[in-house]
Amino acid sequence: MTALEHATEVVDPVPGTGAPHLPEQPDSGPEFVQLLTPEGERVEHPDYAIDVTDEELRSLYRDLALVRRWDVEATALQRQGELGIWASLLGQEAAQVGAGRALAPDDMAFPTYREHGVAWTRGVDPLHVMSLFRGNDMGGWDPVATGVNLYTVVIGAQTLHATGYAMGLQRDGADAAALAFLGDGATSQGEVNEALIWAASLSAPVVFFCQNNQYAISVPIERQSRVPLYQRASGFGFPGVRVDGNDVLAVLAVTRAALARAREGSGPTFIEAFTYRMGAHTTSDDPTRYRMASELEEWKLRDPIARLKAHLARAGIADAAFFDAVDAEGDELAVRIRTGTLEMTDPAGTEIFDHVYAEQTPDLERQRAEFVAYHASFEGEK
Amino acid sequence: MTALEHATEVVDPVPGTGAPHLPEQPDSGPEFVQLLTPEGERVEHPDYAIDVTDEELRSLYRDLALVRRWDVEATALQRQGELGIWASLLGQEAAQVGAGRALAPDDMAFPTYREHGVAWTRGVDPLHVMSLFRGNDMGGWDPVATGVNLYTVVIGAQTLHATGYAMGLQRDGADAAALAFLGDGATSQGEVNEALIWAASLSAPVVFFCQNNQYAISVPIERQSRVPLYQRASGFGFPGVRVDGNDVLAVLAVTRAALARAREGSGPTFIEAFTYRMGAHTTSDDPTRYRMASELEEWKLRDPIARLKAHLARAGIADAAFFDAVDAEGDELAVRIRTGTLEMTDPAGTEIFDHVYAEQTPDLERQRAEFVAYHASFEGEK
Amino acid sequence: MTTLTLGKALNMGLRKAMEDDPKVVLMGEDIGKLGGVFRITDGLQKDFGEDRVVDTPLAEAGILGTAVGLAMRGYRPVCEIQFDGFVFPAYNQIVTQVAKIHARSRGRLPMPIVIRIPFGGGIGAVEHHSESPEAYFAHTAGLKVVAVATPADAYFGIQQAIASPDPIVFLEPKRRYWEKADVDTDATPDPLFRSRVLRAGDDLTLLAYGPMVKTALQAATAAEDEGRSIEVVDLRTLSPLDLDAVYESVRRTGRCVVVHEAPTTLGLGAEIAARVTETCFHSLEAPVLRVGGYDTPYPPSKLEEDYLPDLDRVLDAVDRSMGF
Amino acid sequence: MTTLTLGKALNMGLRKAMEDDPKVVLMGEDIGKLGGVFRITDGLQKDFGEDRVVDTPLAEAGILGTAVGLAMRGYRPVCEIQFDGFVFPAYNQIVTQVAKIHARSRGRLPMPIVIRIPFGGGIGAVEHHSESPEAYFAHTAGLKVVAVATPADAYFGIQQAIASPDPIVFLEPKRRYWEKADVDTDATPDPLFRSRVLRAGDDLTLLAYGPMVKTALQAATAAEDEGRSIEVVDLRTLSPLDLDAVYESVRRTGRCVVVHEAPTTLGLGAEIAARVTETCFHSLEAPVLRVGGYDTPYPPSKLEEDYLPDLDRVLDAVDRSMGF
Ligand SMILES: Cc1ncc(C[n+]2csc(CCOP(=O)(O)OP(=O)(O)O)c2C)c(N)n1
Ligand SMILES: Cc1ncc(C[n+]2csc(CCOP(=O)(O)OP(=O)(O)O)c2C)c(N)n1
Ligand SMILES: [Mg+2]
Ligand SMILES: [Mg+2]
Repeated sequence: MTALEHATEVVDPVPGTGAPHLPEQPDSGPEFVQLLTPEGERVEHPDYAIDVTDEELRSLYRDLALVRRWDVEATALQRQGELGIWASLLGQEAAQVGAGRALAPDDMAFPTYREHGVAWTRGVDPLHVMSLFRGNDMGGWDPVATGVNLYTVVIGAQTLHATGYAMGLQRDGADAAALAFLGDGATSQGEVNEALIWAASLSAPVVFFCQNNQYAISVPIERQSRVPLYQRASGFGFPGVRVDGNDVLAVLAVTRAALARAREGSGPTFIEAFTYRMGAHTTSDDPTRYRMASELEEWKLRDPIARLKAHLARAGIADAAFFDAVDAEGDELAVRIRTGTLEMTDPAGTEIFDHVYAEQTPDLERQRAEFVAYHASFEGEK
Repeated sequence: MTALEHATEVVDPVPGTGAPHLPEQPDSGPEFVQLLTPEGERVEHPDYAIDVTDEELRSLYRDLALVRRWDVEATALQRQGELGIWASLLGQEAAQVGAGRALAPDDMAFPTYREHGVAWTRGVDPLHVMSLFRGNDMGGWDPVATGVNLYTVVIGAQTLHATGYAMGLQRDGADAAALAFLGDGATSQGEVNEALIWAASLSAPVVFFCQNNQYAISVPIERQSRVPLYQRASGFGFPGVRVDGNDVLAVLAVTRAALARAREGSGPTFIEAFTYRMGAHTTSDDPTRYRMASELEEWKLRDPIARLKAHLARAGIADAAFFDAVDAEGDELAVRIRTGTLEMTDPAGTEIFDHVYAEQTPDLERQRAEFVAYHASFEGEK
Repeated sequence: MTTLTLGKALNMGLRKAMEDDPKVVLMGEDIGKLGGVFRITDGLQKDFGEDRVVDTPLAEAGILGTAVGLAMRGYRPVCEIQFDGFVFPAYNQIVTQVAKIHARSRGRLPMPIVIRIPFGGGIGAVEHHSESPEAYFAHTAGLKVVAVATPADAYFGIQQAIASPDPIVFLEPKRRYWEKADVDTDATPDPLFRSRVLRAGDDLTLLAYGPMVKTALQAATAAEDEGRSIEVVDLRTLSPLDLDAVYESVRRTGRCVVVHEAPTTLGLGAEIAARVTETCFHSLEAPVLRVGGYDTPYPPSKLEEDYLPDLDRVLDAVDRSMGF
Repeated sequence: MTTLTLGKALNMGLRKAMEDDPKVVLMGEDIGKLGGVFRITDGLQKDFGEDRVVDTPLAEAGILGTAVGLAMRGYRPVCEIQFDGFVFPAYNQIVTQVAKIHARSRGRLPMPIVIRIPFGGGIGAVEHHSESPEAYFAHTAGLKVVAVATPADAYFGIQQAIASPDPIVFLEPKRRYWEKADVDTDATPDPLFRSRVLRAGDDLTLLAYGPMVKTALQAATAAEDEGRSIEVVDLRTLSPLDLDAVYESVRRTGRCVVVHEAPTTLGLGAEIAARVTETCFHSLEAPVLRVGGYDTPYPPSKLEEDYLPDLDRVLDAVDRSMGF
């Protein structure tokens, strides 16, 4: 037997069989970090301890519940024609809130287009996210002030930005790190792999946070990788870890440790948050075409919010009044989001020209002037 | 201690220290496949046995010696202004001949710009390689007839071609595999990593043969990877193996096994052939700017040809008459290459237009006609 | 004669091409079970299997790079790029490999690869989903570039492109996917690399392609009300350009306007203006005018109506041309 | 006043920029100990350290993508692409990110990134080492594109580009790296985004940039012998174009020829022809003519003399223009 026969164990060794997609669902073992079971029971992990106060636990619950409420409202607004599209985070609240809450003030997050939960934990105004999906702008928040980069739609491109930002932190001697978000599908992009290579080569203080939500639109994870994604990292020379992405405590603990490691100068970490996209890819998508309803049902049993709620209730950390208050706050938030969205004024046409360059060009100045004159020529007609 | 602290051991943990480059030089252990020591002694490897006849051994020696002679002649021709540039294979003969000789007739090789040794083993006429470096064409051989794709200069691009070709073999039910060559520097290209991903995902019959010659022009391997390159593969879900690239027997054995595995339908393998670029990157390069002479001296002790010669002589497989005959054959080859190169006729100007498309366009037909008419207008003047 | 949407016509054309030639392989993201985000490949994986309709990993360079290898092995890959703005990760493979391998190999390695790209704006989408990258490809020697505007051209054009021995960037006007027209699937189609006069006229020659063809026709109709007779040409092929009919037309009309969504600077209009001027210099009564997108990134969707050439902007250019 | 080669002028300009602003970081393949394959960064890593002159992994997307992150952090990355033909792996980052982030962030994230590209042919190299990709960038809104032709412009231009708040593709005519001229390093340079009349003339306006400027000047001298007075303009900035002086010139001469190495179709000449014709329509006595590379891949080096515009082809175009 040659060394080549010691092939790594793969998820689905038969290519192209078209077998029904059954994401493997690890729920224990040291390779899978979990601190809160789907039933809401606290468990320990040999490598990850976490000290959280009751106050913190309630506040984590509040974040999870509010971002879900936001998501529901946004989906409704899209259905009513008030948004062009919406990318739902349903099911991924724990991964996003856990990762977002792990960030220190000086850290910088580099989201994809789905990290509303991260944006929320950093204080980004939800309306600044809504304006993007409404088509008013490409994200209304200030990336520098909030520590959240604007959403990046081209899959994976932001992982290199995060790595370069981390190189900047390094040069500044800053006690901070960059947190790059990416999806399971994104791991197949060349640029993402280059980001891993650069981060390793330059020992950059960046953490790659991959939400493996099992799908890239319709394509199941098995098409991107036959082995668990977190294993990718070791071949590049840095640690990878798989965490229960529906367990906000585990995500918080693992991400905190990785960010601390990065800030200390020990280089990058790759985190695979094992989770599930409970909704459609976006409001334009129809998941019934490519996945079975039963799969969703199974994952509902692992709901990230239900499990924290069960824990809080069972451990007496929160009572019905608390949950009612959070619900009420959610409804207020929803109203604010709805009203704010409906009240948004459309951008001025001249916006097209005004931010292309820091130093405006004569060409664009002329095109802008022509645009203004052209539109003025219709004024009388209205 | 968290799991993150179990970081993989890295080659050079201190970034940017600018320490003198000392490539690590493994020469034993199960992670490094070697069948012939630098001193020319046959050793066994637990996973790789090889049965070679004396005849085969002599013929391997002949290949090594002849490609080196070719390389010397080409370098000289470049110095004399007869080639635009030459990319020397000096020091990498065993890696290339070993890999090339492992190929079965129906297999297809996808070289970079340096695999003259592979081309040689497949019967490509050296003059068809010389014409490229002379600037007559972009490779004069027939890739289909020889089973050697044309050289690809854009780093790494050919690894995807090889993977796609392997997908074709799969669809054809062919008992064949693709062999993709790449350098250590190339492993940093996104496209190369995509090739690994595709090969794994589609279980394509392709073998990636990486000649780690320690440098990408001036940049040492540590900049590309902090961990041995062969380890990259396992994170993608298939085996990686490191072989002594200066040991033609080990390279032959490992590549044969990997190709057999691919043909059997067991998917890709990544081979790291640990070797050294004993010459300059190309004739345009000046390695004294970035590496120490002592390094080269050390590697000379591992010379791929000397070790096989020592083995053949010591084991009585070849005598002085044999070595003299090979030398003489080399000199004849050199004469043929020199004469053939000098006798090449320059390509006709209309070649610019004639192969852009399979179906010529009216635009180019017109440009071609204008070109011909324009040049005809000077005829009288000469 | 069947009534088909442009999207359905493409779907049927792809099916026909796959039936006709077992070497045709479709590759792309989400083109299998989902049938593509625009459903252009709907049902094809079910009927032709996963080896011929490949849901690829999420990597566009990978799609084009493996297509090169498949082509070397005798296959005819048809690659779907999900949206115009996502073709750029594949740009290196397209420009340095797909476009060059025929020349590099002096014809020994044909590259019959079709790159399908839904292009253009007007669908209310987010960034990168509404772009018009055709000039990047038309400037690249070794590629051919076509843009279809009607269901019939879609149905036949995709088959002709697949049958062609050269690499073709096949541009589909995504906002017209749902528009219907009669298609005679038994007709003999026009050649792929030929422009087509859609409407005769004497006062001005109006050129468009892809999504702007409909706009150009509407403009011609509107201009008729003002007593102006506009000749409308659907360019159809962007590389090579087929301008003989255009030259003939401009020699009669003396005026020419080109419309496209892509940014005006170095858009197709620039090349056409240069060629028409060079060829018809003495016939021109006005410079060739261009109506294109502004030289800015494609704006957020609330601004796309302001950005995109429309009926009024075309008519405005017609007025300006007539005013010379 | 010092005599400098163009390459040395760039080296000195880079050094000056690094001294003036500690945020300037050079990134690229082999730019450290080796000083770059053309030695443009020679000695800089030794003097400024590995944090400011970064020998990167071999990955162009990585170079540009991390440059974006560094720029977000307040740095001014200067990225060297080793040869023109190797910019394409970075194309996605350049076109979808570098060019768009200022607009995406409505000005909150400036991208002061310089992309240095040695471009053009004539050096007897193998495939991908002699290309002229400028039109791809000039068609991309959000980028600025300049091409230098002389040691003085190289010395000042690289500093001006680095100081600019916008992303700039900085094209260096590689075959002129070894050509010398006097440079007054204390002079006040012309603005970066301005074309320059190099030679006055009355009969025809000849435009060039980068490596073709020298050829254009030689053509003007040769034409003088035949009694023709040619005005030569070095465009210097390809995006934005600065054509006011050109319009003024063409209004006088009535004739215009544009020269570049890039394939003619959709090369810069197309845009310039369209604009000049639109702006100077009534002054033109001949169509704007273009002398460019053929619409083919750059050929093997034995054929590059046939491929590249040279003195004779420029004079031929001058003759044709005068013949109208
Ligand atoms: C380069 C590129 N190609 C294609 C797309 C279209 N696209 C948008 S989301 C998506 C799937 C992404 O999957 P994944 O990375 O798993 O993230 P998820 O959407 O599941 O969060 C695709 C293909 C894109 N945005 N960018
Ligand atoms: C995409 C691309 N970028 C840059 C180059 C320029 N270049 C040619 S060879 C080389 C180094 C390659 O190193 P490696 O992969 O280790 O192969 P080796 O030359 O050592 O055999 C570089 C940077 C190129 N050919 N292609
Ligand atoms: Mg996903
Ligand atoms: Mg190397």
